[in-house]
Amino acid sequence: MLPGSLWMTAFLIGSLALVATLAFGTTDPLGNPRFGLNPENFAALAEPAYRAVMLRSLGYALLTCVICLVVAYPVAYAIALYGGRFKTLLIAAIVVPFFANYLVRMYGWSVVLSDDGPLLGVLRAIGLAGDGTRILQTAPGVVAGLVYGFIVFMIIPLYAALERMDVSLIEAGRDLYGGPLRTFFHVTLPATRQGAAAGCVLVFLPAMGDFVSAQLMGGPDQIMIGNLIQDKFFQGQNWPLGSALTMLMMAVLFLGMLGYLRRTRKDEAEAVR
Amino acid sequence: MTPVTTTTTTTAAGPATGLAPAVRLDDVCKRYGDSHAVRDLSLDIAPGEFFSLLGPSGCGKTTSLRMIGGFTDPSDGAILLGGKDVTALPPNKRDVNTVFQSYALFDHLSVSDNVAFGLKRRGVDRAGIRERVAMMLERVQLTELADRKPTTLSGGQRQRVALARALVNRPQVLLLDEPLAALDLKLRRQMQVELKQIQREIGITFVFVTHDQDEALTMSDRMAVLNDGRMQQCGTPEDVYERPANSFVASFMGTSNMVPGTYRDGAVVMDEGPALPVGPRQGIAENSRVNLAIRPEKIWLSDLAPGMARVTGVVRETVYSGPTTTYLIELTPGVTVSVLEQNTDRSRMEDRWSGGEDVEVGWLPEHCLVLN
Amino acid sequence: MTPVTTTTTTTAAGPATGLAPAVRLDDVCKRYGDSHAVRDLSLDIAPGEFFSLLGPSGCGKTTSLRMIGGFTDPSDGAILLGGKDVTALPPNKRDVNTVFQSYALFDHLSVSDNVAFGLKRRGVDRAGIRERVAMMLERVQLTELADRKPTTLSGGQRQRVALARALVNRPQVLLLDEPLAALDLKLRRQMQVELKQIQREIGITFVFVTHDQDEALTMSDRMAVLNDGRMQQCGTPEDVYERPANSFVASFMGTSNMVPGTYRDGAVVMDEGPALPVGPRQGIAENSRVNLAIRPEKIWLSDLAPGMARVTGVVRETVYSGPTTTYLIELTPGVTVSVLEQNTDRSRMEDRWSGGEDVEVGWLPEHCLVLN
Amino acid sequence: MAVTAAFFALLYLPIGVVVLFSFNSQRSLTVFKDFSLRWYTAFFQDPVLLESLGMSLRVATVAMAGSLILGVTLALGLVRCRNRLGSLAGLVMLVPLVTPEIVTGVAAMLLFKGMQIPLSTGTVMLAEITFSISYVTVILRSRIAALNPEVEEAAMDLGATRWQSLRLVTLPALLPSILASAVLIFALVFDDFVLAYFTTGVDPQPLPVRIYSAIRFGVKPTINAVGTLMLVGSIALIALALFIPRLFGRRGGLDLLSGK
Amino acid sequence: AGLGLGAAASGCGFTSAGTASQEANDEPIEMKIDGDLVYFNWADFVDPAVFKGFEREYGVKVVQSNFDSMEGMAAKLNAGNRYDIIFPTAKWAERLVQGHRLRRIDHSRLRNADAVLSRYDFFTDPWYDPGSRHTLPFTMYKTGIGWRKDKIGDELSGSWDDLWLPRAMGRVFVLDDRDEVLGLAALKRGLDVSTSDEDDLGEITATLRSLRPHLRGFSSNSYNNLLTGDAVMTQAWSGDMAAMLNQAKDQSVFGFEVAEEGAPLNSDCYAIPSDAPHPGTAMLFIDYMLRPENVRRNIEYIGYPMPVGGTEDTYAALVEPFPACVVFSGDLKDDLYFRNGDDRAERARDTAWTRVKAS
Ligand SMILES: Nc1ncnc2c1ncn2[C@@H]1O[C@H](COP(=O)(O)OP(=O)(O)OP(=O)(O)O)[C@@H](O)[C@H]1O
Ligand SMILES: Nc1ncnc2c1ncn2[C@@H]1O[C@H](COP(=O)(O)OP(=O)(O)OP(=O)(O)O)[C@@H](O)[C@H]1O
Ligand SMILES: [Mg+2]
Ligand SMILES: [Mg+2]
Repeated sequence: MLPGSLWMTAFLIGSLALVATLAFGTTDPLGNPRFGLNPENFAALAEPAYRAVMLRSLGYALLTCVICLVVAYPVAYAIALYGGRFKTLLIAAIVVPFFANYLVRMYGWSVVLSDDGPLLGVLRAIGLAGDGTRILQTAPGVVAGLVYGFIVFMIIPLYAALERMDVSLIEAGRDLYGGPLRTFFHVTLPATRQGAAAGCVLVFLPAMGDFVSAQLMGGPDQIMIGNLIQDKFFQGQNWPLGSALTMLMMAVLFLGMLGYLRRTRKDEAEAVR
Repeated sequence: MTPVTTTTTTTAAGPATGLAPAVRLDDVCKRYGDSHAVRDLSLDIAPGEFFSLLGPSGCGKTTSLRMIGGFTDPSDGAILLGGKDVTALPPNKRDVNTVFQSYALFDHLSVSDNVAFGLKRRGVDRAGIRERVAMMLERVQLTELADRKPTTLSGGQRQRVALARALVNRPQVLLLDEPLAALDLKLRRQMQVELKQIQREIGITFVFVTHDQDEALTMSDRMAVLNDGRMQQCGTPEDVYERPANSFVASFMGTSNMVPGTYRDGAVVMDEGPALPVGPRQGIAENSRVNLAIRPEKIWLSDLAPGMARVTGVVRETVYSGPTTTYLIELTPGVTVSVLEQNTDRSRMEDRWSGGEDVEVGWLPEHCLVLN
Repeated sequence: MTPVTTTTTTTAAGPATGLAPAVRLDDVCKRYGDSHAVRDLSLDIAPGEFFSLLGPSGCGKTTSLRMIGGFTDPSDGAILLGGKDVTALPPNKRDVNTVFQSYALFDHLSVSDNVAFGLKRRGVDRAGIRERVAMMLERVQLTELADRKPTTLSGGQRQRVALARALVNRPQVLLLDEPLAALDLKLRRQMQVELKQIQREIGITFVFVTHDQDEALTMSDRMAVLNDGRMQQCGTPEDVYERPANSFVASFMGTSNMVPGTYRDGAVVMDEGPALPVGPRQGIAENSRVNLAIRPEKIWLSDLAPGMARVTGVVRETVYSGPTTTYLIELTPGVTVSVLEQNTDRSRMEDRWSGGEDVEVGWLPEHCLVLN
Repeated sequence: MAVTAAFFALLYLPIGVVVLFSFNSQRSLTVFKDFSLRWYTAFFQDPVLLESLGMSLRVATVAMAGSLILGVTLALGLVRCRNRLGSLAGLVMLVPLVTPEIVTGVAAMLLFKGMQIPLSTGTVMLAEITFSISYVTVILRSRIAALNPEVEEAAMDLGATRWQSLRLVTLPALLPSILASAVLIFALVFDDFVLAYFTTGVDPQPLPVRIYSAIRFGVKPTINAVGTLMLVGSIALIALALFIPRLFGRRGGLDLLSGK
Repeated sequence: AGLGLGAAASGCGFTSAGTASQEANDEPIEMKIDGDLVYFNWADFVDPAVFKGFEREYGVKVVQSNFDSMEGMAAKLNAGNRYDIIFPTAKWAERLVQGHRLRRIDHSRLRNADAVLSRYDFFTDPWYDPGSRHTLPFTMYKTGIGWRKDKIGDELSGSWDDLWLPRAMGRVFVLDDRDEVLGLAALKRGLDVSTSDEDDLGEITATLRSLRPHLRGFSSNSYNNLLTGDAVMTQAWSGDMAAMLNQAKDQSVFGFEVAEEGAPLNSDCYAIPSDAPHPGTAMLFIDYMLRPENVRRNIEYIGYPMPVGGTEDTYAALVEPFPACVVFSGDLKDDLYFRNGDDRAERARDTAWTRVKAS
């Protein structure tokens, strides 16, 4: 236990501390970081462009969460309640592709979404899309990419929650004069809210930091915070500013996480009281 | 097991009242694929009755209850509630409520919101809801806990919430699927008393599923014993325990001693022992092989009365268990009966046998059952 | 509850034998922080005894057992096995084995490998292992299942594996921590019989933990009742049930009716009722407030004998439960006793009371307990 | 139901596209001409890609072994050590799971430089091990917590020493989870590019890093072939991970993936 | 603790790795095999056959790594990775030269250096490497506009204004590259391509903002976008356009022009880091790469012209449909190169780029 945890702690804390320190530094022309106490990078974050991108990323990540929830719920529900003995197989079928190389998957998805890709082809054929319609390099394209990238993180916790849920809860809802829809909204959904919350966190975090989706499927108006961070590290050699951006993003994520932890703590505390 | 004997009334009619039965099952069947979960079940349950469905695991108790509640559609037959055919209605349209085995409480709602759930769905106004919920919580002694979440309650409290949630809707019939199965013995006894008391006070018909014979015997007004999807017997606890319709019911309802022998001249002749008078029995052929069944508490060990069947045996084992002592007595080699004796009088008990003594046992002929 | 009364032998000596006791606890204490799990426990368990530790949840049963097994170190006192002080030895050096409540089977090993585990650790040669495992499996009727994995077994079978795994090592003492708690009632009864039978055949000392009074009464040679870390009483089942040392034991061991009154002149005078003769009692002050405790099965409803204490009461409720019927009888307003009567004789029973009748009840003075 | 069907269709479509075009006889990525193995041949004749493949396999193997050893001991320690330090360590464990990859990559590189460790295959392995430990630990912790502590006591009761009971009872009981997480780690590390990108030295680069460089500047069909091969490999491995617990007669390897 | 650790790290580890004294860098490199070649370049930028030939001829292995940006390359060098041969752009070559990070390359020792220097005298004393002491040019290229003739017509006006063409609206890509994008606006407005003047940058940003509605994206994968039809017009490097030709089903639908206001110019260089483990092999490799037959092969493979006398016809033939791709020696002018600025200048340009890209 000891060597493992010492190494982990040193490595993680050390490396994150380095990022934090670097955010106050500068670089030499060759990109070597110079440490210092230089608030300039954080001052630079005041640039309205960053706020716009940060807000956009938040928006995309939230939208991704919502879409994932709306799509994943029926899928998880169908599998958990009607999957019978194929349950495990079906869930495995969902999970397995997500362990294929992320880049290859996203690249394949971008081909599917491309102007003369199969998806638009089908949509045009059934008249849902006109000739000029396109998905790539639009906001829906980026969100579609994020959804494709991370939906599995929504399905698994939802499935687990639905699977664990006592089916007689639904029956109790019906028994107490609820129609099918009311029972869903008043009983099933609240009973699985923890799964949904866990799923949202698991989707939100990586979606917020992602840069591949915006790179492959976004246009000029779809730049996300991840792309800017990547730019700072890969172009213009501005690691300190990149670090500062990273700190900003982590602060935003951390606030979100804190809220989530609070909630689950509270739920747990209630459960044991 | 053997099918229903002819002595049982197939449509088990409730006590003769002028009212329509609260629940009537009319030749109800439920098939799953090739197998029958419930076959030709007909049953009348009178308003205000505490009616139990009893039987071993898989005999179709839950299925029957679910058909009454509307969660499972019968393959055949009709279900009437208060004289009205409800066979085709969904659960939310039936005037019955269910207490589920798992309680199925809504963990995201407080106790009072759980109880209010059904009233809200039926559009009762807010003041009405508040009042009825408060009254109900009072009755089940949960007023203190009204704002707690169900996850923070004990098993007994959870059960009371489930009960309140169902009863507050004042259904015609309350269905209970083994509501006590999850509780430990002590709590269970306590809950049995409470449940019975509430039923008596409120006067609603209870249909109660259990696989515990003691529970069914102590709580029910009437009960039906099921096996393998078929009704075996329906009647009061005494009917069922003292006059079982067939050997399945006899052995399912508590311990029975079985003494093999040959039926001859109004007596069962043991293979290597005496003839035990049982009186004339209908439906038993002369000279046929039979089992004489007799309950351990019906065998006497002392003060034998005249007219009793008597046999001598050897005391093989004595098991003291506080209020009672059980003796294992070997009548002939291989035929052992257990005899239950209440420890009424310690002075008598103390000089009882510890094993090996000869003893004379006896019973009244009317207490024994002759089974093919 | 009240502490140990002076009438109890504090070092509960086993039956007088020349041998060293199989287990001796010498003033053993276990503290967790400020709280005591076990206090000053002294106990001798004779070789070959079936000894039970009984008590409510949290009274320190498991802790005591774990100290004997070596899984928990006592804070104070000494533990001797077969006369040898083992207080400081780890579990693997003690000649005792444990059957855990969860069975704690090794799921990745087959049944026979589970059973062989202890022998392998002790370096028994392969042939010896094979033979002893086979014999043991034979004894617990698991030979057929030798190659199965424990996960595929039923609860009863798993329990037998756990038993075999411990017994094959021929320990001096076998410790069992509520081995039956997880089973349902029916299986539990069956397992009780099997367990007792195996113990009798093998002759190993069993130390058996349970919180079920019936179980302890029917199975034990001797038993100790614990409460709140202290021993309350130690003796045979009859000692403990019929002559409880204090009111805790009296109420913990089954139902007791408590009749409040004043002790005067060798009788308990009920507040608004007659004086109930109980004979002279040591340690009870004249004119003190007492409870008269009497077991439901010790109260007679008919054929009252001379010398009995007699009271009249009103039958308030009759609960039929097959072998027995319980009557609730109100003696004076607010004082109700329950009376258990074996349903020996149906003809008598049928014309018994259904409620409201006056009735005379009686009991032998020596059956009642006077408790402060 | 319709949603589920559509979901599965869309889930597999992109993967299907990659696989399909890997068999295209033409260079085109939009028009499928004829079936051909030309890009596979090209891959197997490209020493650079093959070297990268070898490198990836080596890194994944070592990272798997290393993170297993450390992760298992860590998980055992964490479950048993219930004090404040333990819960702190448990929290640290979650950091890599919630930090954007690009940050961990940069941070790792900076750290190596700060410690004056030259980047090499070794540093890739070290970094991958560090970040994989979290997965192993998170997966195993819940398993260990679910293990009945009485089982280890039973082993000691039957004469096993502490170490023997760990070796003979606890580890075998964890074996399915250990194997499953091993496979999982292998697949994750094998597919990782961000961390690897930042920490590789002058040795041949791991395959995903090469794929990334290629995708940024336009995809050559060879990459489709490589992608297909990696896909098949990963899927086989993950399927194995999911079904390993089954081999041991236990349900649900799936909760492995959710880490719960 | 974190801060302390960071500071400690800066104390020990972050001094530039591989800095060597000027004298050490000036020491002549003996051209001989001193180990396998550790090669670091853009992915797929040398014909594999050429590598094979080198390995066969000299009996060494080529250990390949790739970068996907100059910053990535620098990061690896800074991290202490030791390569024998790297290929920086002009701007980065200057930084490396000024940081004393490159070994001196003695042209007299290279048999084939003459073909470069005698024909392209720009490279005898380029701005980024006075006296060409540390580098030799590898490729050169211009930035122009590629378009689809079948979608928006055969002829364009030959100005950066073409990007604003209404008929291409919404289907235009520009490179995902700070200098190139700022540069095109600067050229359009007649400003210095490397300007960091606040007013200039303000003007540039405004210009580019007006372009944004026309854009479909920033992408360095420009020729692919043209191929797939996602783009009808794109800012593109000449070499990429040339490389596209052999992937096109119908070459005639593509066009490439360089703007009359001026086209940014760039070149990649051969360079040997000062901490190269096998500089001798690297010298041999440069010399081998400069052999005309290898140059021709590489030209055909990657589509970029190389400043080696005698190979011009090969390139001209290759880019016959895109004559604008050809870089003549007369095209090589200092002011068309992106130049390094000081720290403040770089930051100003960076901010401008962020505004353009992210607004
Ligand atoms: N959905 C179903 N599909 C197939 N068979 C079923 C289904 N539900 C119940 N059965 C079968 O019907 C029979 C009766 O089941 P039921 O649940 O009513 O038994 P039960 O008496 O409630 O038993 P228990 O005491 O175990 O709850 C069983 O054999 C069961 O296997
Ligand atoms: N590890 C421990 N740390 C602190 N307190 C403990 C610990 N183990 C037991 N206790 C306390 O010691 C007391 C006795 O516990 P023990 O487990 O022996 O009870 P028990 O009689 O076995 O109860 P049960 O019937 O519930 O198993 C309890 O109050 C318990 O809370
Ligand atoms: Mg049931
Ligand atoms: Mg215990």
